[in-house]
Amino acid sequence: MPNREITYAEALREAIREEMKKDPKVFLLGEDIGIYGGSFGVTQGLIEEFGPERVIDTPISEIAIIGGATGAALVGMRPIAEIMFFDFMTIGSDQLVNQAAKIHFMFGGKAKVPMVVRAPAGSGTGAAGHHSGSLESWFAHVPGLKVVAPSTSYDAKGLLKSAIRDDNPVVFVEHKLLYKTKGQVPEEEYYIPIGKAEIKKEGKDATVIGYSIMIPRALEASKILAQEGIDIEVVDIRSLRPLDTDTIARSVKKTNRAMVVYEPPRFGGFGAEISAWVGEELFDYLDAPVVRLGGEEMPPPYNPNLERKIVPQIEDIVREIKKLVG
Amino acid sequence: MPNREITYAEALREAIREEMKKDPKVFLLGEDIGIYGGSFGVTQGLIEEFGPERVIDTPISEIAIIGGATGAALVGMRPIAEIMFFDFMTIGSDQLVNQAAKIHFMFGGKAKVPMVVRAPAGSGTGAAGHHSGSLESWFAHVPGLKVVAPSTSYDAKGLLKSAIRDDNPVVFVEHKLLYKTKGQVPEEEYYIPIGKAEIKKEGKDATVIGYSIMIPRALEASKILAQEGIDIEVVDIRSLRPLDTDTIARSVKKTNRAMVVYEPPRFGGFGAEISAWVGEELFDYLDAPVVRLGGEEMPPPYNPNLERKIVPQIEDIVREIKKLVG
Amino acid sequence: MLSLEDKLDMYRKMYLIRTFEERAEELYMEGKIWGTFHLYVGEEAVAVGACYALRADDYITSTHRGHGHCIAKGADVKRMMAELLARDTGYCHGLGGSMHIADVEKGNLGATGIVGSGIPIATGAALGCKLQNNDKVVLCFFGDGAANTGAFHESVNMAAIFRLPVVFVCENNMYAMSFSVKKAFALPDIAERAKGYGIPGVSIDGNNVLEMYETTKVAVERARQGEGPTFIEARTYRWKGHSKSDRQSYRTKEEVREWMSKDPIKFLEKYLREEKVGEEELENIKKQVERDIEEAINFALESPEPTLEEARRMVYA
Amino acid sequence: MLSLEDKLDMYRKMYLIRTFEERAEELYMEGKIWGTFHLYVGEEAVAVGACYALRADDYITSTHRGHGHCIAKGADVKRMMAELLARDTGYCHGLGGSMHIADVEKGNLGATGIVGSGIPIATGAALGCKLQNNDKVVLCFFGDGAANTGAFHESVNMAAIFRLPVVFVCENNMYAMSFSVKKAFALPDIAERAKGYGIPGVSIDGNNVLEMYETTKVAVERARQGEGPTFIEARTYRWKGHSKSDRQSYRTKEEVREWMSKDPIKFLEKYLREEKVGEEELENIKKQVERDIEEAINFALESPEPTLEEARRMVYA
Ligand SMILES: Cc1ncc(C[n+]2csc(CCOP(=O)(O)OP(=O)(O)O)c2C)c(N)n1
Ligand SMILES: Cc1ncc(C[n+]2csc(CCOP(=O)(O)OP(=O)(O)O)c2C)c(N)n1
Ligand SMILES: [Mg+2]
Ligand SMILES: [Mg+2]
Repeated sequence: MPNREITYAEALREAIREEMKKDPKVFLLGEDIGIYGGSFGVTQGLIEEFGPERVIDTPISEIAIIGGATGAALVGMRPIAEIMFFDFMTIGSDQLVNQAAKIHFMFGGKAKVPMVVRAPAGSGTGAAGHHSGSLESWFAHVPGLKVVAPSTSYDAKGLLKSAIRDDNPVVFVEHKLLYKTKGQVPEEEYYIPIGKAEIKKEGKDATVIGYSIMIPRALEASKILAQEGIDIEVVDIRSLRPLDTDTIARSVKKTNRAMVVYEPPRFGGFGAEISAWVGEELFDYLDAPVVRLGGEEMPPPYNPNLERKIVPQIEDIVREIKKLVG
Repeated sequence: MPNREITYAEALREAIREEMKKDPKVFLLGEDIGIYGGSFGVTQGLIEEFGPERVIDTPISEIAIIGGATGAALVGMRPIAEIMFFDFMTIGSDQLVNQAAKIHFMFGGKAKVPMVVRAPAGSGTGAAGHHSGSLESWFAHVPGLKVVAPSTSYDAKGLLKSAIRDDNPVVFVEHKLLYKTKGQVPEEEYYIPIGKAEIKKEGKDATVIGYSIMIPRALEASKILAQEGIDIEVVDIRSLRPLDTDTIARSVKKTNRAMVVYEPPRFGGFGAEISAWVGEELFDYLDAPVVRLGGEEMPPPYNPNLERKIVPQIEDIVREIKKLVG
Repeated sequence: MLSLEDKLDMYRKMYLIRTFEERAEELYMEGKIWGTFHLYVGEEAVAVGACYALRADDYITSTHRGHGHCIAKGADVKRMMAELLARDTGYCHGLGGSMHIADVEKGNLGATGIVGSGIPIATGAALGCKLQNNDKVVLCFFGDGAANTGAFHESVNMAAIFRLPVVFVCENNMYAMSFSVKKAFALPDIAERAKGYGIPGVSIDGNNVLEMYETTKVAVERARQGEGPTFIEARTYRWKGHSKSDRQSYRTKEEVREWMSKDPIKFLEKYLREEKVGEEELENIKKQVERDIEEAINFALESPEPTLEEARRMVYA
Repeated sequence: MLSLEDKLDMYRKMYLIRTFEERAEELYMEGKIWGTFHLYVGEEAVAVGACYALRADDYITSTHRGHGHCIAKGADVKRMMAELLARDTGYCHGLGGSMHIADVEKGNLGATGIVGSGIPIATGAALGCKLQNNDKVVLCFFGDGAANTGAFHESVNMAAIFRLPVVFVCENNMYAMSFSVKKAFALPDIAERAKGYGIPGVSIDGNNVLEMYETTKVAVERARQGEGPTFIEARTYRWKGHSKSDRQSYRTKEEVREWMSKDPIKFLEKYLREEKVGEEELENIKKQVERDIEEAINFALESPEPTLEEARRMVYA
């Protein structure tokens, strides 16, 4: 099979297209996903291929998009809703958290809600405080939801296909800066199970645990660190809920040092859960306290220098790892 | 001064009344807060005292309640919004998180948003999955917000008065099961600063860190444990954001053992932040891993036995402390 | 056209709702039911008339005040009562309680405790039906209070522009808790709202089960033909307090009494008598209903409670 | 009544908005402006006409497409340009950027990147004014797309029932990104929406600055008298792409050209010529505007950037 490199956005599109072809119950709804192709181009060409019945442009109505997906799922469809920016998830969060997530439980298992809510998260595009957020920790805290945040084209495709097939509501966190990154994706079909972490790089001196955009940054950092003789292991959790603690445990038991890295404000972010878990469950294996590297405690600023500074960058990972290992 | 015992609900009402008398800019808005007196009676009598201009009954419009409070605050008022159940905060969360919390920052400090959003949280009343939630971890993760969750009448009054006076949006988390609990509250006026924890009971064998309803439970547990010769210290953080890590550090440095206890689902809850912080910053002082006791990973069930079982109770604290200390 | 049998069945259903609730209230007073619930007493004609216009395979969405919708759509009162008593045999295995009963097999997509939140779900279900080309209609119940939520607005507009097979039934019982519709709307009729979405809107007597049926029938057929949603305002009244903890200081006893004189069950009873239905037949219906409810209570009381293990299995599908 | 001076000032403001944006677009192309922004070109008459109906101490709320509102309410283009260039001297110290400019001193309560989210804030501000008994009015700008958000619905209803001093100006520029109003509404005029709230609604030519002014004036006075909100639909057109990354495949070149022939600036120019304003006077105004914008650009380019320490201090008041 020849190696094939496609972008993260293309990988997502392929996942959607494959599942739509396979299952007529799968359809898309969201703002400007039709002829416009989605704010980040993920759905480009799909309305031409599948028609406006299955690629549904909606008004600016996030409540009705998420609630509508929930209702459609309840009667047997498999909707994929696109929320244009993760920040707007707040608007539909009642439907997601109080309805989609709870229906299976509260109805005593009599109904299920197979749906995916995709949303571009994160800063780095100069879009300022209303278009740069990453509230994955909110949804990772909600029983009934699954939360996924892939870092590569390969994972994006395989996880999105699994999310579409999942019988539960899945929040699919895409990072804007990843859309144009390329990665190898085979021609043949594959699925990646939700809830499985992956070691993106093996190493022995310390474990860096993260997800989404922080993985390529950690991998870049690992190259710089390697030049200084520091060999880090990079664990890409990929799924936030359920979290693959087995893989985390295996890695930390080997390296005995852990760093957790994530983009949103450090305080109360999802990295706190990982750090807490490692500290609680792997206490005896730790040679040093867990290091938590998160975003600064402020909304994403517009100014590009500041925007960059408040989020962990390669150099921050390098610096903190040196402290941790040194 | 004679000792005076009043309920948590009465303490809140006193705080509101005192601040309304003092400052004509303070007003209330929310559903059924007027003649109905609020779903839990907190605002009873206030419409009679201050009139419908300052105690404003609204339609069922959580977006407009929180957004309206934000707008009123922007032009110089000091609104106190009541959201009838914490679960409904999701509906107005965009206004709270993207507007109220960010305005001061995004407008470069040119505007401020002094407002309080009060909401009854927590389970224990048989109200099932839509009326028993506690999403304080969501808001504690948001720079620009402050989050407070008092456990006694005294704290409720003093903190609410400070919240009303604060120039930032404050989320005020009230626990339904606390409303009828009584506590000493002096006649004379006082304020409790936001961001200060309090040691509710001194002890030497382990530190229990918590807030809201978990504090009375921890105190009850401490009595049972005392009979077995275990002497725990109970730290009531009172404010989640900003978090008083100094007080936590002082206590854990003394006891060398820590347990964090909270009601919402354990995974990704606010307790993760506390546990992570203790594990990271007090690593060398810990004789054992931090224990985290949180709710089960499910929506609050209607059945009363299950409802009770999924949330940390006195006996759970006792059991886990014995393990931690033993 | 409704036959006399149909009308007798309507009568039975309305009486079943009333009896279910009156007995549930007693059980609550006896401390056998936990939490809170919202009684539909006085509003029975809305649910029964509207659901009568549906096919068995059509859907409804319900509200926190949902017992009536549930029974009208054909639910088994045994399993409803078991749910109120938090038993494993209840519709939700005792996990949902009064505010969350769903009966998906009978097409009831569930009650909800979040006011207004069923409206997007009904709209989405209608979208699902349209995509499946299955000829089904969704009937969405919600209150006057719910009509002021953002969820209402986004959904009704979406349903209108996509011409979805959904009928919006606004149960205007004059109050949202203590908040009177006179204060909540700057409009005489909530049905005026329909104009803002370009869909038909009608305001009718929700205590007249026959009018309720006829109006809904037209809307349902319109929806089934692909002509899109209709907004029906059904004017009725909640006899009891909002929930189990309501001092009702926001309304007068006279107002309540006046509306109680417009009892929808009495109205139908009168009509049936005029149609020459005998006293005995009505009595028999009532007795049977009362027996059914007692049976339901016994069933519930004898049922086991759900276990924590079971609850854990319910979180994910 | 507007004097000729007023009309010349309107002309200046409209041209100032246009020039500001055209130069900003160039700076963006040159890579000097970061992120994205939303151009108001073609819609200038709406902001200028509406704001002209306000007192200096009245308030507005703005949108993601906010440059026009900002300038019309009297902002300093130097500080606006500095904000677009992410400088410390900008209105938001470079922390907000184009989508978040607020000019609280001049009564602009700010732009927002979340569509519809300014509407509750305007409503709340109007409530604040009412409680302060200060005679001020809030003018709330939002797009056709925003009219389909839940935030719109809850706010307009609340403003209506409380008779708040707020004027809702819906800038119907025919699209919300790629979504045409023809698809987004099952209504001919968005102003029909007003009926659902029991408030007056009018649909007017938003490219006619004088009509814009007159209509808003009536609504503002109504609001000031305590008679409550008005809904104004201003029909206009966005000449440019939605934001800086729009291929515009959802509309035809002909449609754009047709609307460009209804240029609101040309319209006012023609009117002024008919009022015997000389070519030279118009030219002078334009030249001065162009000089002002160049000055603003230089000011911005020479300004320092904000520091992280400063940003940290901005999180809490
Ligand atoms: C979003 C939301 N806000 C507030 C409440 C609290 N609440 C429960 S029922 C109710 C009144 C509902 O009024 P209406 O929609 O007219 O229905 P009714 O109770 O009159 O049948 C309120 C305010 C809620 N459950 N959900
Ligand atoms: C809540 C929300 N949903 C989606 C978006 C993405 N978005 C930005 S502007 C826009 C279109 C807005 O349309 P309209 O209100 O008509 O204003 P216009 O851009 O035409 O001036 C959309 C969908 C957003 N910013 N906020
Ligand atoms: Mg009602
Ligand atoms: Mg528009």
